[in-house]
Amino acid sequence: MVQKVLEVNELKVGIKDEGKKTNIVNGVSFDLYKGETLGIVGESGCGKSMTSLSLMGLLPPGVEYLGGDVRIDHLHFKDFRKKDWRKIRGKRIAMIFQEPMSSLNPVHTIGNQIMEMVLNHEPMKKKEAKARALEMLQLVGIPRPDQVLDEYPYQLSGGMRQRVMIAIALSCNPEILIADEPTTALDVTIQAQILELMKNLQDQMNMSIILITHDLGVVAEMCDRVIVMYAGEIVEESLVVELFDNPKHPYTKGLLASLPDISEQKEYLSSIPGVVPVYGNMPIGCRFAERCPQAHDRCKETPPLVVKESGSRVKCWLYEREEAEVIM
Amino acid sequence: MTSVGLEKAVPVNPPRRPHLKKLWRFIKKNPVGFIGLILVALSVSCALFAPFITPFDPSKASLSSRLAPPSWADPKGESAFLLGADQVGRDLLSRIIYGARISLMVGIFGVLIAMVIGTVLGLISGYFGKWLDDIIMRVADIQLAFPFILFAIVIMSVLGTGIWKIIIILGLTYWVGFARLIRGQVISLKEQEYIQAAKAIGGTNFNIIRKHILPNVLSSILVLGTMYIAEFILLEASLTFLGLGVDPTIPSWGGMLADSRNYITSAWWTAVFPGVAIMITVLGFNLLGDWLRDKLDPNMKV
Amino acid sequence: MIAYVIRRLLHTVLVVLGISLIVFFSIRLTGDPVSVMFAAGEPTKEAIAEVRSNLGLDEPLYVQYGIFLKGIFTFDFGKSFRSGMPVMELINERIGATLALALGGMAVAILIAFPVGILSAVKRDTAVDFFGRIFSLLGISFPNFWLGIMLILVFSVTLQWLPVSGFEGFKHLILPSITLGLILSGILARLVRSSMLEVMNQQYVSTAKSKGISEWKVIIKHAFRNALLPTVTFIGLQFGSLLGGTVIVEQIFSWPGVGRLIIDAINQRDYPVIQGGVIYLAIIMVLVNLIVDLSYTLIDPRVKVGGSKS
Amino acid sequence: ACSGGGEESSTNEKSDSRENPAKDRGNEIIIGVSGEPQNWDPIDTFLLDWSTIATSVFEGLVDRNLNLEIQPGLAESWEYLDDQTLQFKLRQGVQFHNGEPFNADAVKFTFDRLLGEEGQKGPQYSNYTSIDSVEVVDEYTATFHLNSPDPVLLTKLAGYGAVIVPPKYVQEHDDEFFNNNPVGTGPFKMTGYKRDQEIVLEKNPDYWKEGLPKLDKVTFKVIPEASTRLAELQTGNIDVMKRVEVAQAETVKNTSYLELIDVGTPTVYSLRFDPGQKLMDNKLVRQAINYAVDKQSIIDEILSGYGKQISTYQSELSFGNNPDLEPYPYDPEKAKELLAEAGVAEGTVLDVYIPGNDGNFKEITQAVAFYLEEVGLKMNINSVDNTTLISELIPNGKAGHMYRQGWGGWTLDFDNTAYLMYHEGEQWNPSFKDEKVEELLAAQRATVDQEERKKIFMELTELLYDLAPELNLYQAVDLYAANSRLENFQPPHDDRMRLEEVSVK
Amino acid sequence: MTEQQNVLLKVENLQKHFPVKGGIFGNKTINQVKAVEGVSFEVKQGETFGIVGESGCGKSTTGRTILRLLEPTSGNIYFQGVNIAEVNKTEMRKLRKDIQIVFQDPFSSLNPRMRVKDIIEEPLINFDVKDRSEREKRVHEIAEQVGLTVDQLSRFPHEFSGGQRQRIGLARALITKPKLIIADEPVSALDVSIQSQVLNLMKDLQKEFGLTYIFISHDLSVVKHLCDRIGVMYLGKMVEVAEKNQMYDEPLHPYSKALLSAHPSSHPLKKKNRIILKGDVPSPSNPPSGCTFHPRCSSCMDICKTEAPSLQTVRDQHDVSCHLYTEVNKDQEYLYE
Ligand SMILES: Nc1ncnc2c1ncn2[C@@H]1O[C@H](COP(=O)(O)OP(=O)(O)OP(=O)(O)O)[C@@H](O)[C@H]1O
Ligand SMILES: Nc1ncnc2c1ncn2[C@@H]1O[C@H](COP(=O)(O)OP(=O)(O)OP(=O)(O)O)[C@@H](O)[C@H]1O
Ligand SMILES: [Mg+2]
Ligand SMILES: [Mg+2]
Ligand code: NI
Repeated sequence: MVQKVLEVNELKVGIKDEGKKTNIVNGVSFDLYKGETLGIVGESGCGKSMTSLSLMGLLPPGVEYLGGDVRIDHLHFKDFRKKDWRKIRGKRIAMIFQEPMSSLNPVHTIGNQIMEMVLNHEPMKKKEAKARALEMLQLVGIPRPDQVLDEYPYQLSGGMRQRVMIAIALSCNPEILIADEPTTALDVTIQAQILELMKNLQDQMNMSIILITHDLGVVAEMCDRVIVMYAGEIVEESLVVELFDNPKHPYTKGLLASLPDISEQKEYLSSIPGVVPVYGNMPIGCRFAERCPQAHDRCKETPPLVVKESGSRVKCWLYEREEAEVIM
Repeated sequence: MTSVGLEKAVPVNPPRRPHLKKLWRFIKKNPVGFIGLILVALSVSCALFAPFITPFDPSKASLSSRLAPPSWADPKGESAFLLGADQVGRDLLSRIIYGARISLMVGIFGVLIAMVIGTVLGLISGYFGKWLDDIIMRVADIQLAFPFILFAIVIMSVLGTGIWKIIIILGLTYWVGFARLIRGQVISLKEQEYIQAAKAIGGTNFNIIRKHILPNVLSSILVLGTMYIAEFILLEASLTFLGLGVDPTIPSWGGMLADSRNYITSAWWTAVFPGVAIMITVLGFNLLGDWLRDKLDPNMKV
Repeated sequence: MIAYVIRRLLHTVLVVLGISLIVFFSIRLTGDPVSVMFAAGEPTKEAIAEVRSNLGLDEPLYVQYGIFLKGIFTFDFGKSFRSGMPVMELINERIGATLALALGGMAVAILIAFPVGILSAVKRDTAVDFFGRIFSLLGISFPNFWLGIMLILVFSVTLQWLPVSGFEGFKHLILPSITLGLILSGILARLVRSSMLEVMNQQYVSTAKSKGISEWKVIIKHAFRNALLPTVTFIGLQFGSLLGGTVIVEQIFSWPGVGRLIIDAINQRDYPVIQGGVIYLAIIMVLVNLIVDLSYTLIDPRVKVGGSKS
Repeated sequence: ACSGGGEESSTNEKSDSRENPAKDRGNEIIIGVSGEPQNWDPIDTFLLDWSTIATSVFEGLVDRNLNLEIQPGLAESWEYLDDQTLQFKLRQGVQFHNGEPFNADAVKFTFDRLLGEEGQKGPQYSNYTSIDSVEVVDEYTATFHLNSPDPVLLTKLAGYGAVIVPPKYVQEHDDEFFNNNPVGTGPFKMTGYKRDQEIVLEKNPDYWKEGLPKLDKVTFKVIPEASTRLAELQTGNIDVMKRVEVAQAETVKNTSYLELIDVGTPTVYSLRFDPGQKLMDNKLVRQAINYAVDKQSIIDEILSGYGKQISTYQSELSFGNNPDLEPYPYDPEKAKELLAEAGVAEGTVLDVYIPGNDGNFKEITQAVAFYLEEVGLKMNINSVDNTTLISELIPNGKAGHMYRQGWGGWTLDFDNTAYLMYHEGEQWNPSFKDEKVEELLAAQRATVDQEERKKIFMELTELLYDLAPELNLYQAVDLYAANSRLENFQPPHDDRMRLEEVSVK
Repeated sequence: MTEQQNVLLKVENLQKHFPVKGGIFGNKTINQVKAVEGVSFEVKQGETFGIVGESGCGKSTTGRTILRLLEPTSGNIYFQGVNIAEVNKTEMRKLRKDIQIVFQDPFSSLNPRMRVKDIIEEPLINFDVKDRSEREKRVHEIAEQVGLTVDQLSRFPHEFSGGQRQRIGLARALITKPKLIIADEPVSALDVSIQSQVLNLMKDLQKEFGLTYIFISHDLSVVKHLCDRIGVMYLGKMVEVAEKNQMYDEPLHPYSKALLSAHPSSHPLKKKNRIILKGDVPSPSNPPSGCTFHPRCSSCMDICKTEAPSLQTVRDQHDVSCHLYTEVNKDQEYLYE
């Protein structure tokens, strides 16, 4: 079996307001294997970013861990202390963010920002670090890298900045790269460049990628396995081809159907009625039930996450009977 | 940013709580704002209810009780005044209570004048830009570079003296702060799509400013206003210190403080209690302003 | 860049012209210097008229203004009615004291405000934040003369740690600087706090944290550096007006600064000194602002000359 | 000296008995003053601040001693050759600080300068216009030729403008240099001057008075704020504090190593009426106000007794003061009667203008307001910028019904005050007019016979007493505080500090 | 769509340059951002004209210039025969009744401090519908049509989701019964599940009101879904205009080809051969010489570096601006594949 590099168990993240807890990520469990690309898709606000940030201990102020545990290699994070995170950040897990425009510090040079990462984790002289930075810039295909080293982020285009972010993230050879919507802010032609680059680098470095996106097209291009999230929960997990060919959860189905297809022509797109429920006012039971065309009485109870023989999982009462094993 | 907005989409219906509990929640969440509120409320109620709560007539001078110490600190036990008496034998407590009127008046009306002038000019400058902006900003520069005290003397010799003149002086000096703040905000607001949209649906400039721009700069105007109120109260004191204050019979904190500066060692109460009154109010308004800013607009720059 | 500087200097000229007009005509509304000179003695009407004409005050206003204007461009503001000294020399004599006080006040303000502001922002909504903010506001809650006198009473008279007043050595600078600095620090700390809060929410702070570097390094190197920009603007503006004189602090501490020179001149209606002083200060203020704007380019590489972000 | 009041504080125990912090300073003293003139040229100034310091540097032909008596200065003697000719015999062997000899040429030069182009730029010139020319008779004899008889000339020659300056020095250097580096014949020479900070005087070893001065060095520190000045005194950084505020008197008295010294001054304070205003043109109203106010209480309470009642607008030090006139007694009933007689309605409002920077007077005005309220008059107090008040409001009759005016009468002769205050058309007299007063004013100027003049002044003061052109409040008492290490320090009545006799323990 | 359809809007050689000010007085234009550099196209009554292109290529500027929210630098814009570019401000204000715009960002395009009903009502006030009840009636009508309920009308924008906000924006645009709506990326900020709701709504409304749309987007699949004809913009220029299917099946311009191929596939197994373009979009203030696309173009010829091609009809209803299709090269059939 392939090596497991990350194990997330019943992760709960939320806000505490005068003792009242609101879960933003509500018991998410998944594994990540060496060398694979795991996609996480879902609508805006469903908790994708919070999930990924919680894997790095970067939750924004006010948002806290409320339960669960994370295993990275043999490190076990249970009480999520600040110090522990610092050991893995950058070295084991690296991250790139959605906004290439604002993820680089505007007042430091590109070179310094890469070197900072290197120097922090490896006992190196400044000169060596600089050489490494240059190397990284070359690796991510930045033209005239020696000049770019001394330039500031504002002097680069969005695509180039995202490459720099990738360079920073990869400069210490992390085992896991979390990419939170790395191309959403970019143009299609640039997106194509970046995705291509990430694929190539993954092959070279044999790392695992968690790719967060809301673009099913990107998932189709990039991922091996996909997790679909809805309102803070995983509703479906399966291999990518399986997901597109044979989606199981009604939400996944609706999502795929509402996508305009460049190769097909429909007069109307099918759409999922209603809106995503809000935290603090979550429906009891299945969170998708209000919008689900196949909802029935049982949906008033929280459905189990059913693991199917193909290895895929789905959280819906419709699949209860086929269950092989019920977790939870 | 999208998700944050969405979060508010459905109104949450909290179970009806008793008011006290709500208050407690507010206090726990905003201790700073609460303290500010209490302090401001204290001085505002002094100002409003002065005639009902003062133990003595604040302008009733009596040379025999000149500089009588606070009753609790009087070794002879003769003093009838809780906080002592001032240089002409008036009850300090009563004067401090009445002083709230003048100090708040200076603060509030001064700020109103500055606010109105600054807002109008700032809106014009920011919205129309070009030469209007240039002119208004140069005038602002000139105003800034012109020494405040000279300005005060000039205004006073042209208009005469009195509390309203001080208010006018403060208003005419401090409009610049409002104008600059608002100009900056308008310039960035102008780029907002809803302003473009307002144009696209045929709005006239006046309507766009009135309906779309003004309401959106209001919160920062308010915040700056509270801070200026605090500053104006202190400025009134400084003006009195420099001999440009109000009629000394009118009880104003600044005046009391400035006039008692030589008594700090011999009759400390004349200098300390008005100082405390100023501190409480100024601190109150500053805390209130701080809280308002955090509440209304976390990105506001001073 | 050069064009920008020249443009700003031209603005300065406009501002200076505006101020010259206002100063010139407005002080003439407020009383007559010769009457002031004759506050004692034998001020017969003839004597007053004589002195007026000797001082050139009986010329038509436009002629006087013309002379003044010409003076501005040759940096010759005439001679003080009171001391007979060239105005420029009077100002130059004092600019050192003024500068020392302004720098001292700024230094105190920064020393207090930066740590308090940063801590307040980092520990937002905790007790540290609460007390930090109250503390920084205390400084602006007292009139400056009151604060100054109190400081003297406590530190000089009672404790005898520091000299009372005067402009002699470093020790003399401490109390006035604290008086000024406390007042400034309140506003500055508040500004630092709010810009820190803003910056701490930026993505690049998360990026920095994701590199695994220590929290304080993130705060200082990444967050604070970016929060500096609005702070520098404020410091610049304040510095400009500090040079313009903090009359009251100067008076309390017998500090021979420009502010006192001008207020004395105002009290004496010493026209040349008022006019010259105000213009001089206006120029300094505009120049300081220009320098502040130019310094943005050092702090924030995004800023092109002209103060706008690219 | 004749102190103006000041009840001796009954207790001699001092609550603050710290050790004298200034005890080791040596044979020099430091004096804290509130201001300095910025210009040491005697003809350019009228400031008391000038005289406080420059009296030690410059000397005139005649001099006033600490008791204000006229005595020989640089002139050993003088005599009136006729009403318009005055001859001086000069002291011999006197040198200016720069070594220049003092002689009749210097006298002539001084007055030519004062009356010439240079002098006409300053305010002193107008005091001496009765001098037509100065004639050098021989090296040590100078004769003054006058245009008209001037009864107060000798007094004036003891004034600032008439101090003798060194001719060569002044001619060799430009005006600006002399402004900053004064040279005279006085007991001290100025060796250091930092504008608005400090003035250093050092002993003039060649001073003509044997054995004087006793001090080696005197430093004046400029400390405008009274609280700061007191703090400097308490901490021993200065030995003498000029202008102690009444409010501070207690603190000084309570400090073991400090002494409070009070001295009566020629300066008088009043709230002057503007008879150009309705109401104030009525003598009854003016008198009523004088009756209505309890001046003694004000002096006792607000000034802690450091002040003295006056009957007319002059001090007891002034030539022309009428000792027989009793100040208006405090009689509110009488005041009410008079007001009723004048038909003044209850609650009539009077506009009062006072300078905002005089804390004491603010309190006094409020007390006055309190007394007037008792008789049915209301006061609307306008506290304004002092300079605006004196240079704009008062001369133009825009200072309301009453305004504060303080007047020193520097010649110590009622002529100066009375002429400027009551002669029609003067700068300080916007509207007072009385035929009889004009007559008497002219008459006293026409003679140099002091007895004659005195008689005229007695008549004039009686007349003015009745006309009551002002609410006369008090003659000021100056408070000085000195470190107890000083010996022989006697504060001047007129701000002109005499330091040659001062020494330290 | 048939030939006889009336042309509703005709844009001729539209240019919009943003001056970059400089000089001593700040009034000298030292440089220009050529955001729109000679764009021409026609929009017919009732059709949906799509404009696609990368960020910064001038799509929004084109849209806003048509509404005169930005003053055009030069060129003509005929709307129903009236040249919008030349009318004065008051007339323009009236014309805005007929041309409306829907913005990309549903969050910043609604005034956060106004109630929804006031937002929707505002155009009526601007266009002098004096009667209050009349206005209210129309607000209710239009709200219903875009799928908002009456009780939602008294809420504030922040209480709505993105999709709902876009509905509010549409309602505001529609209430004056305009003929033309410029939709500037109306769905790019929305989630897919919401996006489809809005797209469907737009289609419905078009049918109901006989609307004409100019639909600006960078999402090729959305454009394909909604539009009848499509223009591809690159660096301020229209490089290709064609009927939808032609554009998607046989794009002519090398840039269009790259753009289409870069679009992510809709199925993991349908991965296609990508043309990955080199480099970034050049800056419009300093565009490359000749054909502005030449530095990134794989079929770049010598002429492309010096001479700018013009938009020419090379096929029925298919215009392209590329030297590959000028006379010289026209016979090279292979280009058409
Ligand atoms: N700092 C915060 N404090 C409180 N709640 C937050 C905070 N940041 C995000 N949330 C809430 O957490 C929920 C999940 O947010 P998250 O950013 O993980 O969504 P997402 O799936 O990444 O969405 P998107 O596609 O828009 O990035 C949202 O409902 C959001 O309102
Ligand atoms: N007000 C303006 N001042 C100066 N330049 C501008 C202005 N507005 C737009 N530009 C520039 O004009 C060019 C075209 O901008 P435009 O907004 O039209 O692009 P777009 O195609 O709509 O891009 P996007 O897809 O990002 O919305 C850009 O380079 C932009 O920087
Ligand atoms: Mg996210
Ligand atoms: Mg756009
Ligand atoms: Ni005596």
